[in-house]
Amino acid sequence: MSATLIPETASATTTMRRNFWSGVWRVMKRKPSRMAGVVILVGFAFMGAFGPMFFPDHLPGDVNALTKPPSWEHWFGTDPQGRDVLALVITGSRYVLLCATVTAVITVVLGTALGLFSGFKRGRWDTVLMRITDMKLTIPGLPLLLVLATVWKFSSPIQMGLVLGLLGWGGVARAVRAQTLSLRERGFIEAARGLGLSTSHIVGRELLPSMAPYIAMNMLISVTGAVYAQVGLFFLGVLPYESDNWGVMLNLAVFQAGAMIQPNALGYLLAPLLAIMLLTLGIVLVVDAMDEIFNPRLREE
Amino acid sequence: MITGNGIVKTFKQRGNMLGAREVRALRGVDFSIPKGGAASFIGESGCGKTTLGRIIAGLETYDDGEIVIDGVPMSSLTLKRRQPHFRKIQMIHQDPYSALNPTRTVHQTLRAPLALRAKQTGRSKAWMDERAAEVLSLVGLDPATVLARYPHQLSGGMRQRVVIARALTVDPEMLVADEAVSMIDVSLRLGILALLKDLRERLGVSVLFITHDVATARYIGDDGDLYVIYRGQVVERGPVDTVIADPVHPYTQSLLSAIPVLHGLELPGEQPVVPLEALNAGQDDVGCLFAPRCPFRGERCDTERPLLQLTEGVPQEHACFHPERRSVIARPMSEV
Amino acid sequence: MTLIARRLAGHLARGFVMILVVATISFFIVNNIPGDPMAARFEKLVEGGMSPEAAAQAVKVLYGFQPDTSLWQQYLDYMAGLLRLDLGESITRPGTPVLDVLAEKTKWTVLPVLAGTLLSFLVGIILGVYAAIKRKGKLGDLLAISGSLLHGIPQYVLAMLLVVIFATLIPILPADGPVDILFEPGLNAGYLGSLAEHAVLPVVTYALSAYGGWILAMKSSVVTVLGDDFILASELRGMKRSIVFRYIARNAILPLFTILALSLGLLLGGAVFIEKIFNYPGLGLLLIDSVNERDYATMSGAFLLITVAIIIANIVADLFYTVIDPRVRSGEEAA
Amino acid sequence: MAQATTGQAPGVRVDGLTVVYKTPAGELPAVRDVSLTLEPGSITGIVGESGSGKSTLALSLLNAVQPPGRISAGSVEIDGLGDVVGFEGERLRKARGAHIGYVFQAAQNSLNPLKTVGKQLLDLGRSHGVEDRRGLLREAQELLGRMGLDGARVLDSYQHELSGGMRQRVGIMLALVLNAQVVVLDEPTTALDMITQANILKIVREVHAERGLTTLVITHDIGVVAEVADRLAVMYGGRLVEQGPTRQVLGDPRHPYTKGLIKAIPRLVGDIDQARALPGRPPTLATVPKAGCVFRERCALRMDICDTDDPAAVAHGPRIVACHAVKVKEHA
Amino acid sequence: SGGGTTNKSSSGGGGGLFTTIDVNRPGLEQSAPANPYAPKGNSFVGYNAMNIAWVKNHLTDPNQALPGIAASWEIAPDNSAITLKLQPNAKWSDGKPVTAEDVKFSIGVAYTQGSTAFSITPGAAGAAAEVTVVDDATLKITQDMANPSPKFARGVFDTIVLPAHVWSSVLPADFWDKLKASRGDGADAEKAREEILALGEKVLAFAPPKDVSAGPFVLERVNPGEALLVKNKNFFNAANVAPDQVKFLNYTGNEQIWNYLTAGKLDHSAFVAAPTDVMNRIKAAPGSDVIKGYSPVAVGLAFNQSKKPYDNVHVRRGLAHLINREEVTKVASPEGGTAAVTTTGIHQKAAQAWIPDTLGALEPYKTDVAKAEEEFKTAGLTKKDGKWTLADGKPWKVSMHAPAGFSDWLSAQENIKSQLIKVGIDAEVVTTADFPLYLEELDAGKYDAGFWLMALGPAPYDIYQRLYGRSNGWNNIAGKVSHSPAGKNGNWMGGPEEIEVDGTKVNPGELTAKLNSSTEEEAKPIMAQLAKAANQDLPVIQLWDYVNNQFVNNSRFTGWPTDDEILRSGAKVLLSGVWIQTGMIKSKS
Ligand SMILES: Nc1ncnc2c1ncn2[C@@H]1O[C@H](COP(=O)(O)OP(=O)(O)OP(=O)(O)O)[C@@H](O)[C@H]1O
Ligand SMILES: Nc1ncnc2c1ncn2[C@@H]1O[C@H](COP(=O)(O)OP(=O)(O)OP(=O)(O)O)[C@@H](O)[C@H]1O
Ligand SMILES: [Mg+2]
Ligand SMILES: [Mg+2]
Repeated sequence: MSATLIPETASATTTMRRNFWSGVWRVMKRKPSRMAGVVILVGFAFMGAFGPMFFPDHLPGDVNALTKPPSWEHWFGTDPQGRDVLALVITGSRYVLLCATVTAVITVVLGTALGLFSGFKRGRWDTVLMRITDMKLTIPGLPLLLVLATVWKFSSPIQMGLVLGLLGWGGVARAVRAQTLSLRERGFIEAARGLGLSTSHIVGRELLPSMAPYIAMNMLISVTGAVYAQVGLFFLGVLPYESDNWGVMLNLAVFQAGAMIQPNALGYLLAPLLAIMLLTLGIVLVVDAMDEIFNPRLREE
Repeated sequence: MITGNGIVKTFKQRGNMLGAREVRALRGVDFSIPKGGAASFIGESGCGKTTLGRIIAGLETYDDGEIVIDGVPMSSLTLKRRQPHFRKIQMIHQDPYSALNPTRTVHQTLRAPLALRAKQTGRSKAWMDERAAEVLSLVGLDPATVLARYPHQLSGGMRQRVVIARALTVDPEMLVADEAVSMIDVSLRLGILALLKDLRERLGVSVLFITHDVATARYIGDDGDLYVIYRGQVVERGPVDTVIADPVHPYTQSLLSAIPVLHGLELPGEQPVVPLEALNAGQDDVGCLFAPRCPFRGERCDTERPLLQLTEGVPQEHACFHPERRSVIARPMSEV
Repeated sequence: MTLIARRLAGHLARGFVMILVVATISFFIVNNIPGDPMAARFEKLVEGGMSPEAAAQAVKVLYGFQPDTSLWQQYLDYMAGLLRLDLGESITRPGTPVLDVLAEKTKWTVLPVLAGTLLSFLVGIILGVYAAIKRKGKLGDLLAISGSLLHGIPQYVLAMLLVVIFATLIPILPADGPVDILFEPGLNAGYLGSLAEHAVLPVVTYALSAYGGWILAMKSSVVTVLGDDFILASELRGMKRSIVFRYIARNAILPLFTILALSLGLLLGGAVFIEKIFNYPGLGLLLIDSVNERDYATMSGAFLLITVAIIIANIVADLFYTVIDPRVRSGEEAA
Repeated sequence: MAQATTGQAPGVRVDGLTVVYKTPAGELPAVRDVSLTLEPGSITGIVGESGSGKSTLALSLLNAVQPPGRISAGSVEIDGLGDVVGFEGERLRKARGAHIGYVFQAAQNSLNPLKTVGKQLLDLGRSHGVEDRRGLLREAQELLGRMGLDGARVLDSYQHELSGGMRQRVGIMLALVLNAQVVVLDEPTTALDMITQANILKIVREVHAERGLTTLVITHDIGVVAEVADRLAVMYGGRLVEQGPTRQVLGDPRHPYTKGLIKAIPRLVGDIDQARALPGRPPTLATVPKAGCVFRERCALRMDICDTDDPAAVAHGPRIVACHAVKVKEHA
Repeated sequence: SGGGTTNKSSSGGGGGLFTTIDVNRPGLEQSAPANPYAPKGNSFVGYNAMNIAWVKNHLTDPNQALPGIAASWEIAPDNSAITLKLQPNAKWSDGKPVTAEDVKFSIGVAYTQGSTAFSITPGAAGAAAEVTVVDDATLKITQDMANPSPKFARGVFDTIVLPAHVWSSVLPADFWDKLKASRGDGADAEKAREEILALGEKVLAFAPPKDVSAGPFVLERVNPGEALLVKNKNFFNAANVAPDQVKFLNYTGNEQIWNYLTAGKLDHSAFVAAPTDVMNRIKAAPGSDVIKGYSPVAVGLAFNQSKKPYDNVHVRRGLAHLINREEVTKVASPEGGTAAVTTTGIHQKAAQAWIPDTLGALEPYKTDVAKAEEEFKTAGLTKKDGKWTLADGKPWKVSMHAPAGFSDWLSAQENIKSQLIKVGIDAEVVTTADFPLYLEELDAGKYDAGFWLMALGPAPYDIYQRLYGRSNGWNNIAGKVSHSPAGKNGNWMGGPEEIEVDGTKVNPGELTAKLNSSTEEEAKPIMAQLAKAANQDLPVIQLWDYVNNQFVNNSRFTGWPTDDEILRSGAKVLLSGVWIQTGMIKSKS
């Protein structure tokens, strides 16, 4: 009897897992825009991970084709060094996306952990943590970054992401705490406590999955936030120059190539702008599906 | 056997800087529920029923008093050590919709406590699955169809059964059912009540029933005690049928009088006590807590607080200076 | 209104602590900044043809007052100054208190931010109501998606696009500073007109970048309120549509006012990009410039002011809620 | 028991009413072919479980079914007003409140949280062209006083300052203040505790009698109906399966569902073990059978015909029952 | 956009509004004072602030100038004194005459700022010793001959003349006594110097209630972002001043100027780097023109010779052979510079004047991969898998530094990187947040290689000071030269103390110091020696020589100078102001 039961339940969990993915598939299929969003995001992920491999470490420049408008050869034209703008966008995506990923991970992990802890423990810890969070939220991010940029050399995307992440967890922590507090009041958390289930089970298996859509959404949103912030800082030119980066491209396009004045460099300006907008679009479209993916009821409807 | 002595609970709502507001939810409650027995708490909204239930289930701390579970006084243990004892007491929530995690299937929901148990007792995974099926069958659900479902795919009644099944996974000694049927369709209520009754009989689980509805209390445990709670104090306590038939506390009487009469099947009671106006929290320093609303108030009531006690000629304990039996509940037509 | 007074007192106390904390942070960050204003000026002079020796001396004149006191002493002085609302003197503007500099710059940030935010707020909530009512239809979807998208696009991207389109390709609007010098300042049509003309692009950028957010917020707020029982109840009591609409609007807008106050506070600091791109001499530009010029005093002053704005916005938002929402007013927390 | 005193109360005749909701599975009826007469000056009670269509039916009386629902067939004739189903726009709006008062299911939250009761009352008056604002306020205060409340204070309160019972009374006041003669109360006592419930029921009964109303009380709790209603209708799966004078229906239920329901109520006295649970569970909009009797899945008396034919509501004297088995028994 | 102007005066050569921009000073501020010394002050030298005279960019003579407040001057043959004759009818805009006392007062103020000729540092080269008012319009200034400088006059010319009657409060009555005291040694002198420096702060912070100008214009008002100046009727040459009004736009960045220029908004602007396409558009704007002049500056890639492998001259030479300077210039600064022909440390034009005979004999370091590889091999570098590695087999990466925001330098380095990578040398470009930090880190020896401004003419000492001065270990204090080893006292270049030139060992630092006191003729052979030394030792690879471009527009005003020796630019002086006040600029209509 028991011998037959084991494989059965094992397969039950796999079916369940398969059900989850087929549910996700269903949710995605529900609106074509979501599929488009997924395609875009997958595209960006691919671009960041593998894109640079298709190009030499150092992009060759053509001295005879400096700052050229788009053509068949160069879809978005060339930069003032005669390099292909599209290639620059692709190789530059790694920095941007890596940084954004680091930011998102830190924001979400830190924010979620603190929010959960605070909401779950309540009492003194909660008060202290939330005071800190309030303070953090009060300190304006961008100006702080500007001031920080004078002391800190953001020498790698990881470091940059680290700083952005450390600056960004406040909102998530606050929201996760609120969610935790409200979920805490739900019977199922209390029941789990009454059954003597461990805190790690309660947090990991009961609370987190219920907040998953929320956390996932925050993750995606902090990706866009990180992209904007770093690209913006590079654009302002307050960060040290980094040859492969969208923000640097924008900065150079405007302040070096004069893209706002002469159409030849417009491609140089528009390419990173388009990349940013496309990424935003992808994220907006996918965020739209988050709720339905993580909520079994909506998923299967 | 679970007993409580003088349980006191005061909620301090943290106000802004200028002092806290206190809510005295329980003011020294004694209770005792024998193994396999039953007890019911009734009282109007806000009287502290849920708070007491949660304290008994170990989900809430208490400020004073003692709870003894199977002879072990809880005050002698650290908070952590109390847990295994309190685990014997499981709470069934009022709202089966929120009592189950919407992101987890019934299987997952049952598995978690079973896994814990399996770990403690060194049992196998197979046992877990067996046991899951077993508890589901116990509550009258078909494991095959229910296990893989999410809560939203179940009806309210089924959900409440799953909640009970989940409580059964830890082999509890007592179930605390806090208005366990009030959110369930009328035609299904009795099914759940019958299940609880059945579990009492078959598994020897004692049931603590918290409700507005005295009739359901009677259904679950007509051999148990009925506790009438008023503003955190037990004002009358005795065997269910006695209290229902011959209430002596004016509060119990108005509570019972408020139960609608099924005209056509029943006739109104002989001496109904007019239902009271809604409770407005009043002073609580001196005198009988109920005095401000009491139609039979005497002078003493304003200066002295009556304690729960037995008096001569009254079979149940009560906290009233003027106990008087009144037959307030409706009588069946057939008896007339 | 003791509740309000009590809340205000609490807020002020907390805000005060907050300001001290931020001031401390910025003091220590700023004191760790490598590269000092001396070197910056030194090289400028040398470039300008001065001999290095002479340049060194000239620089010493400018920064001769650099205190030799310990960091700790400097910190205490700084904090003591703060308490007297003294932020020190701007380094690149000898003799000018930082506070005066901030005062002059603030108006150029506040006006367009205020105009842009209010504009976007108005347009956004109207479209938001529309999006909520039509949420099941294509149009509602379109509004929501376009709202999210606009909400998502960074300000500087919008600003650049607007400059490219309206100042470069079809040069019909200025993008260089706040006003044309040829008009004498004052209440004359020319000056005001010029002010308005120059404000169009920045204001539109603020408005565009914010209005998506308002649509989304208003939409979700209206949808929530529409689901509230009292709306249906009012209809069933036969209330006039206009009155019911007012009920919906008032209840839906309420939470948005809080966001409005907060975002006004935040925008003071967020104006960096727009001011940079449109050469608006406000706080954001001041911050960038002082960062570039290593004008410590101004830098931390601007940073502090931006923080204070946010703190004040927080307080205003909260008090506003207290005043307008009877549930909070009577001490009970709103859900 | 309250009786109509004035005689001017209008009667209401619901005829063949069907209300459908649009769902992913198509338009499904939540109320199907319901006919019901509210005698002038009487209190009629409708009992039914969650999802049986009570609220939908109640809303239909005001032609206020919310999208995605709509009334697809039938009529609601109100004396002195006409068929409400055909009403639209201003005419419909004026009928609501002025002729038909509605006490909302969740009366707890039926007030605008940002306005005092008095202000909302004035808004209501303005909506219905009441000139005499003083008179309106006086009337409201009187009504509230009648229900045991301090009228002036209540009018000056916000929703959150009132307790559940008080809010419910305010809801009743707002339904009556414009002199509506037909009043619909949807679950007036749900979420209130025993004592408050008893008070509200008492008020409903008294106000009904004093003002000479035609009242419809909707509830899932048979006790509530038994307490107040003259006539009782039992709803199941969108159908009225049985109706008749309260005492008769309770004392001698005909329909197997009514019987089961009454049996399933534990009682305070008598043999507790007589209580019997009803097997099965109530249908939802999606699981209501398309053809045949809605109750057959749970019915002990199920016959072949039940699977195919929807039993018609047949009158037996003052009582109407829709059951094949009952008919068979009568014929037998 | 015209309209709404407020103004009155319309004398002179035709009238009209002149629009220009001060690229050296971002952020016009409303509240800033009309104080030429305030870092953000609203003083526009050449317009509403006058120098004693306007220094020119002569190829070899640092003391050439156009008249300013001084109408003429006489320099003593031994360079020990200069006698100034003031403009006979110079007046302040408030009608008071400009007197020799005003000038003396201004010199006093200049002392507090420690400007070149008026340094209070004991022993400073070219410092003034005595200021004597000869009569109302004549002034004599003598040089402290303890450590004389050939460009003493230049230092005097650069003095801004202030209205003493407005500014009198900034200097105490006993100022000149104090100054005298400060010249000595000991504690009293030290104290006096400190007091004078403290006065400097007061000067910087001084805010005259309104602008009192001796120049062609007076400040009318400032907006955030724009300043308006109107003609000064009392200006001595007012009759020949063409515009009625001058509008200063605010400088916020190069791209903004491109924008103005392509729109034809500016009548004149100093040069800002612009990419070719933008340049073409600027030139295409109606009336737009670029006039070119000599600018005694060049830029080079400087090495930290204490770092391997740059300690080896062959490596430096190899790199010089690899870097195509033409291409670098084309990418980075097509308009603003001409590719360096040789790496002498002198601007090509000045080099032709100083050392015409030597030039031809110098190695030009033409691009030649073969030669480069030979040099590398000589240096012990090896090529593995197409990549050059260090002698010890470790990888070699040429790491070039530049301050962020210096777009032409960055472009150049990116291009050099490309060129090097093409031939198998790994390279990278690293930026530093800003220029001050860049200099600080460069100075601290943190970089392998970075861009370095050099050839700062016209004074020969200044030219070589950049190569063989403090940054290479030689400190010249009060005429005494000492050498610090690499890594000490700001010696980040770490070059050898002696270089063999034509068979003899020379000490380039000492030679450079000698230039500070030699006449033009004495200087020439020394220059030749230094040029050879620099060319063979290559502490810096000279990349391009700057060109002094000025953007002008002929649509509203004409008469722009065409000759090569435009005025000196780069200091605070606004060239167009000087052109206008001399009457050179004419209104078109
Ligand atoms: N966490 C809490 N914080 C503050 N006060 C509380 C808390 N929980 C309960 N109370 C207060 O304690 C009193 C008793 O509450 P409790 O929930 O036990 O009543 P109840 O009898 O269960 O009422 P109901 O019938 O409405 O469920 C009430 O006045 C309630 O407001
Ligand atoms: N907006 C809607 N869309 C789809 N189905 C609906 C909607 N509103 C109600 N229904 C369905 O119509 C049926 C009747 O609903 P109704 O609210 O009338 O029931 P009820 O008897 O009032 O129940 P309750 O006791 O829960 O109030 C239910 O099955 C419900 O699911
Ligand atoms: Mg409770
Ligand atoms: Mg309902």
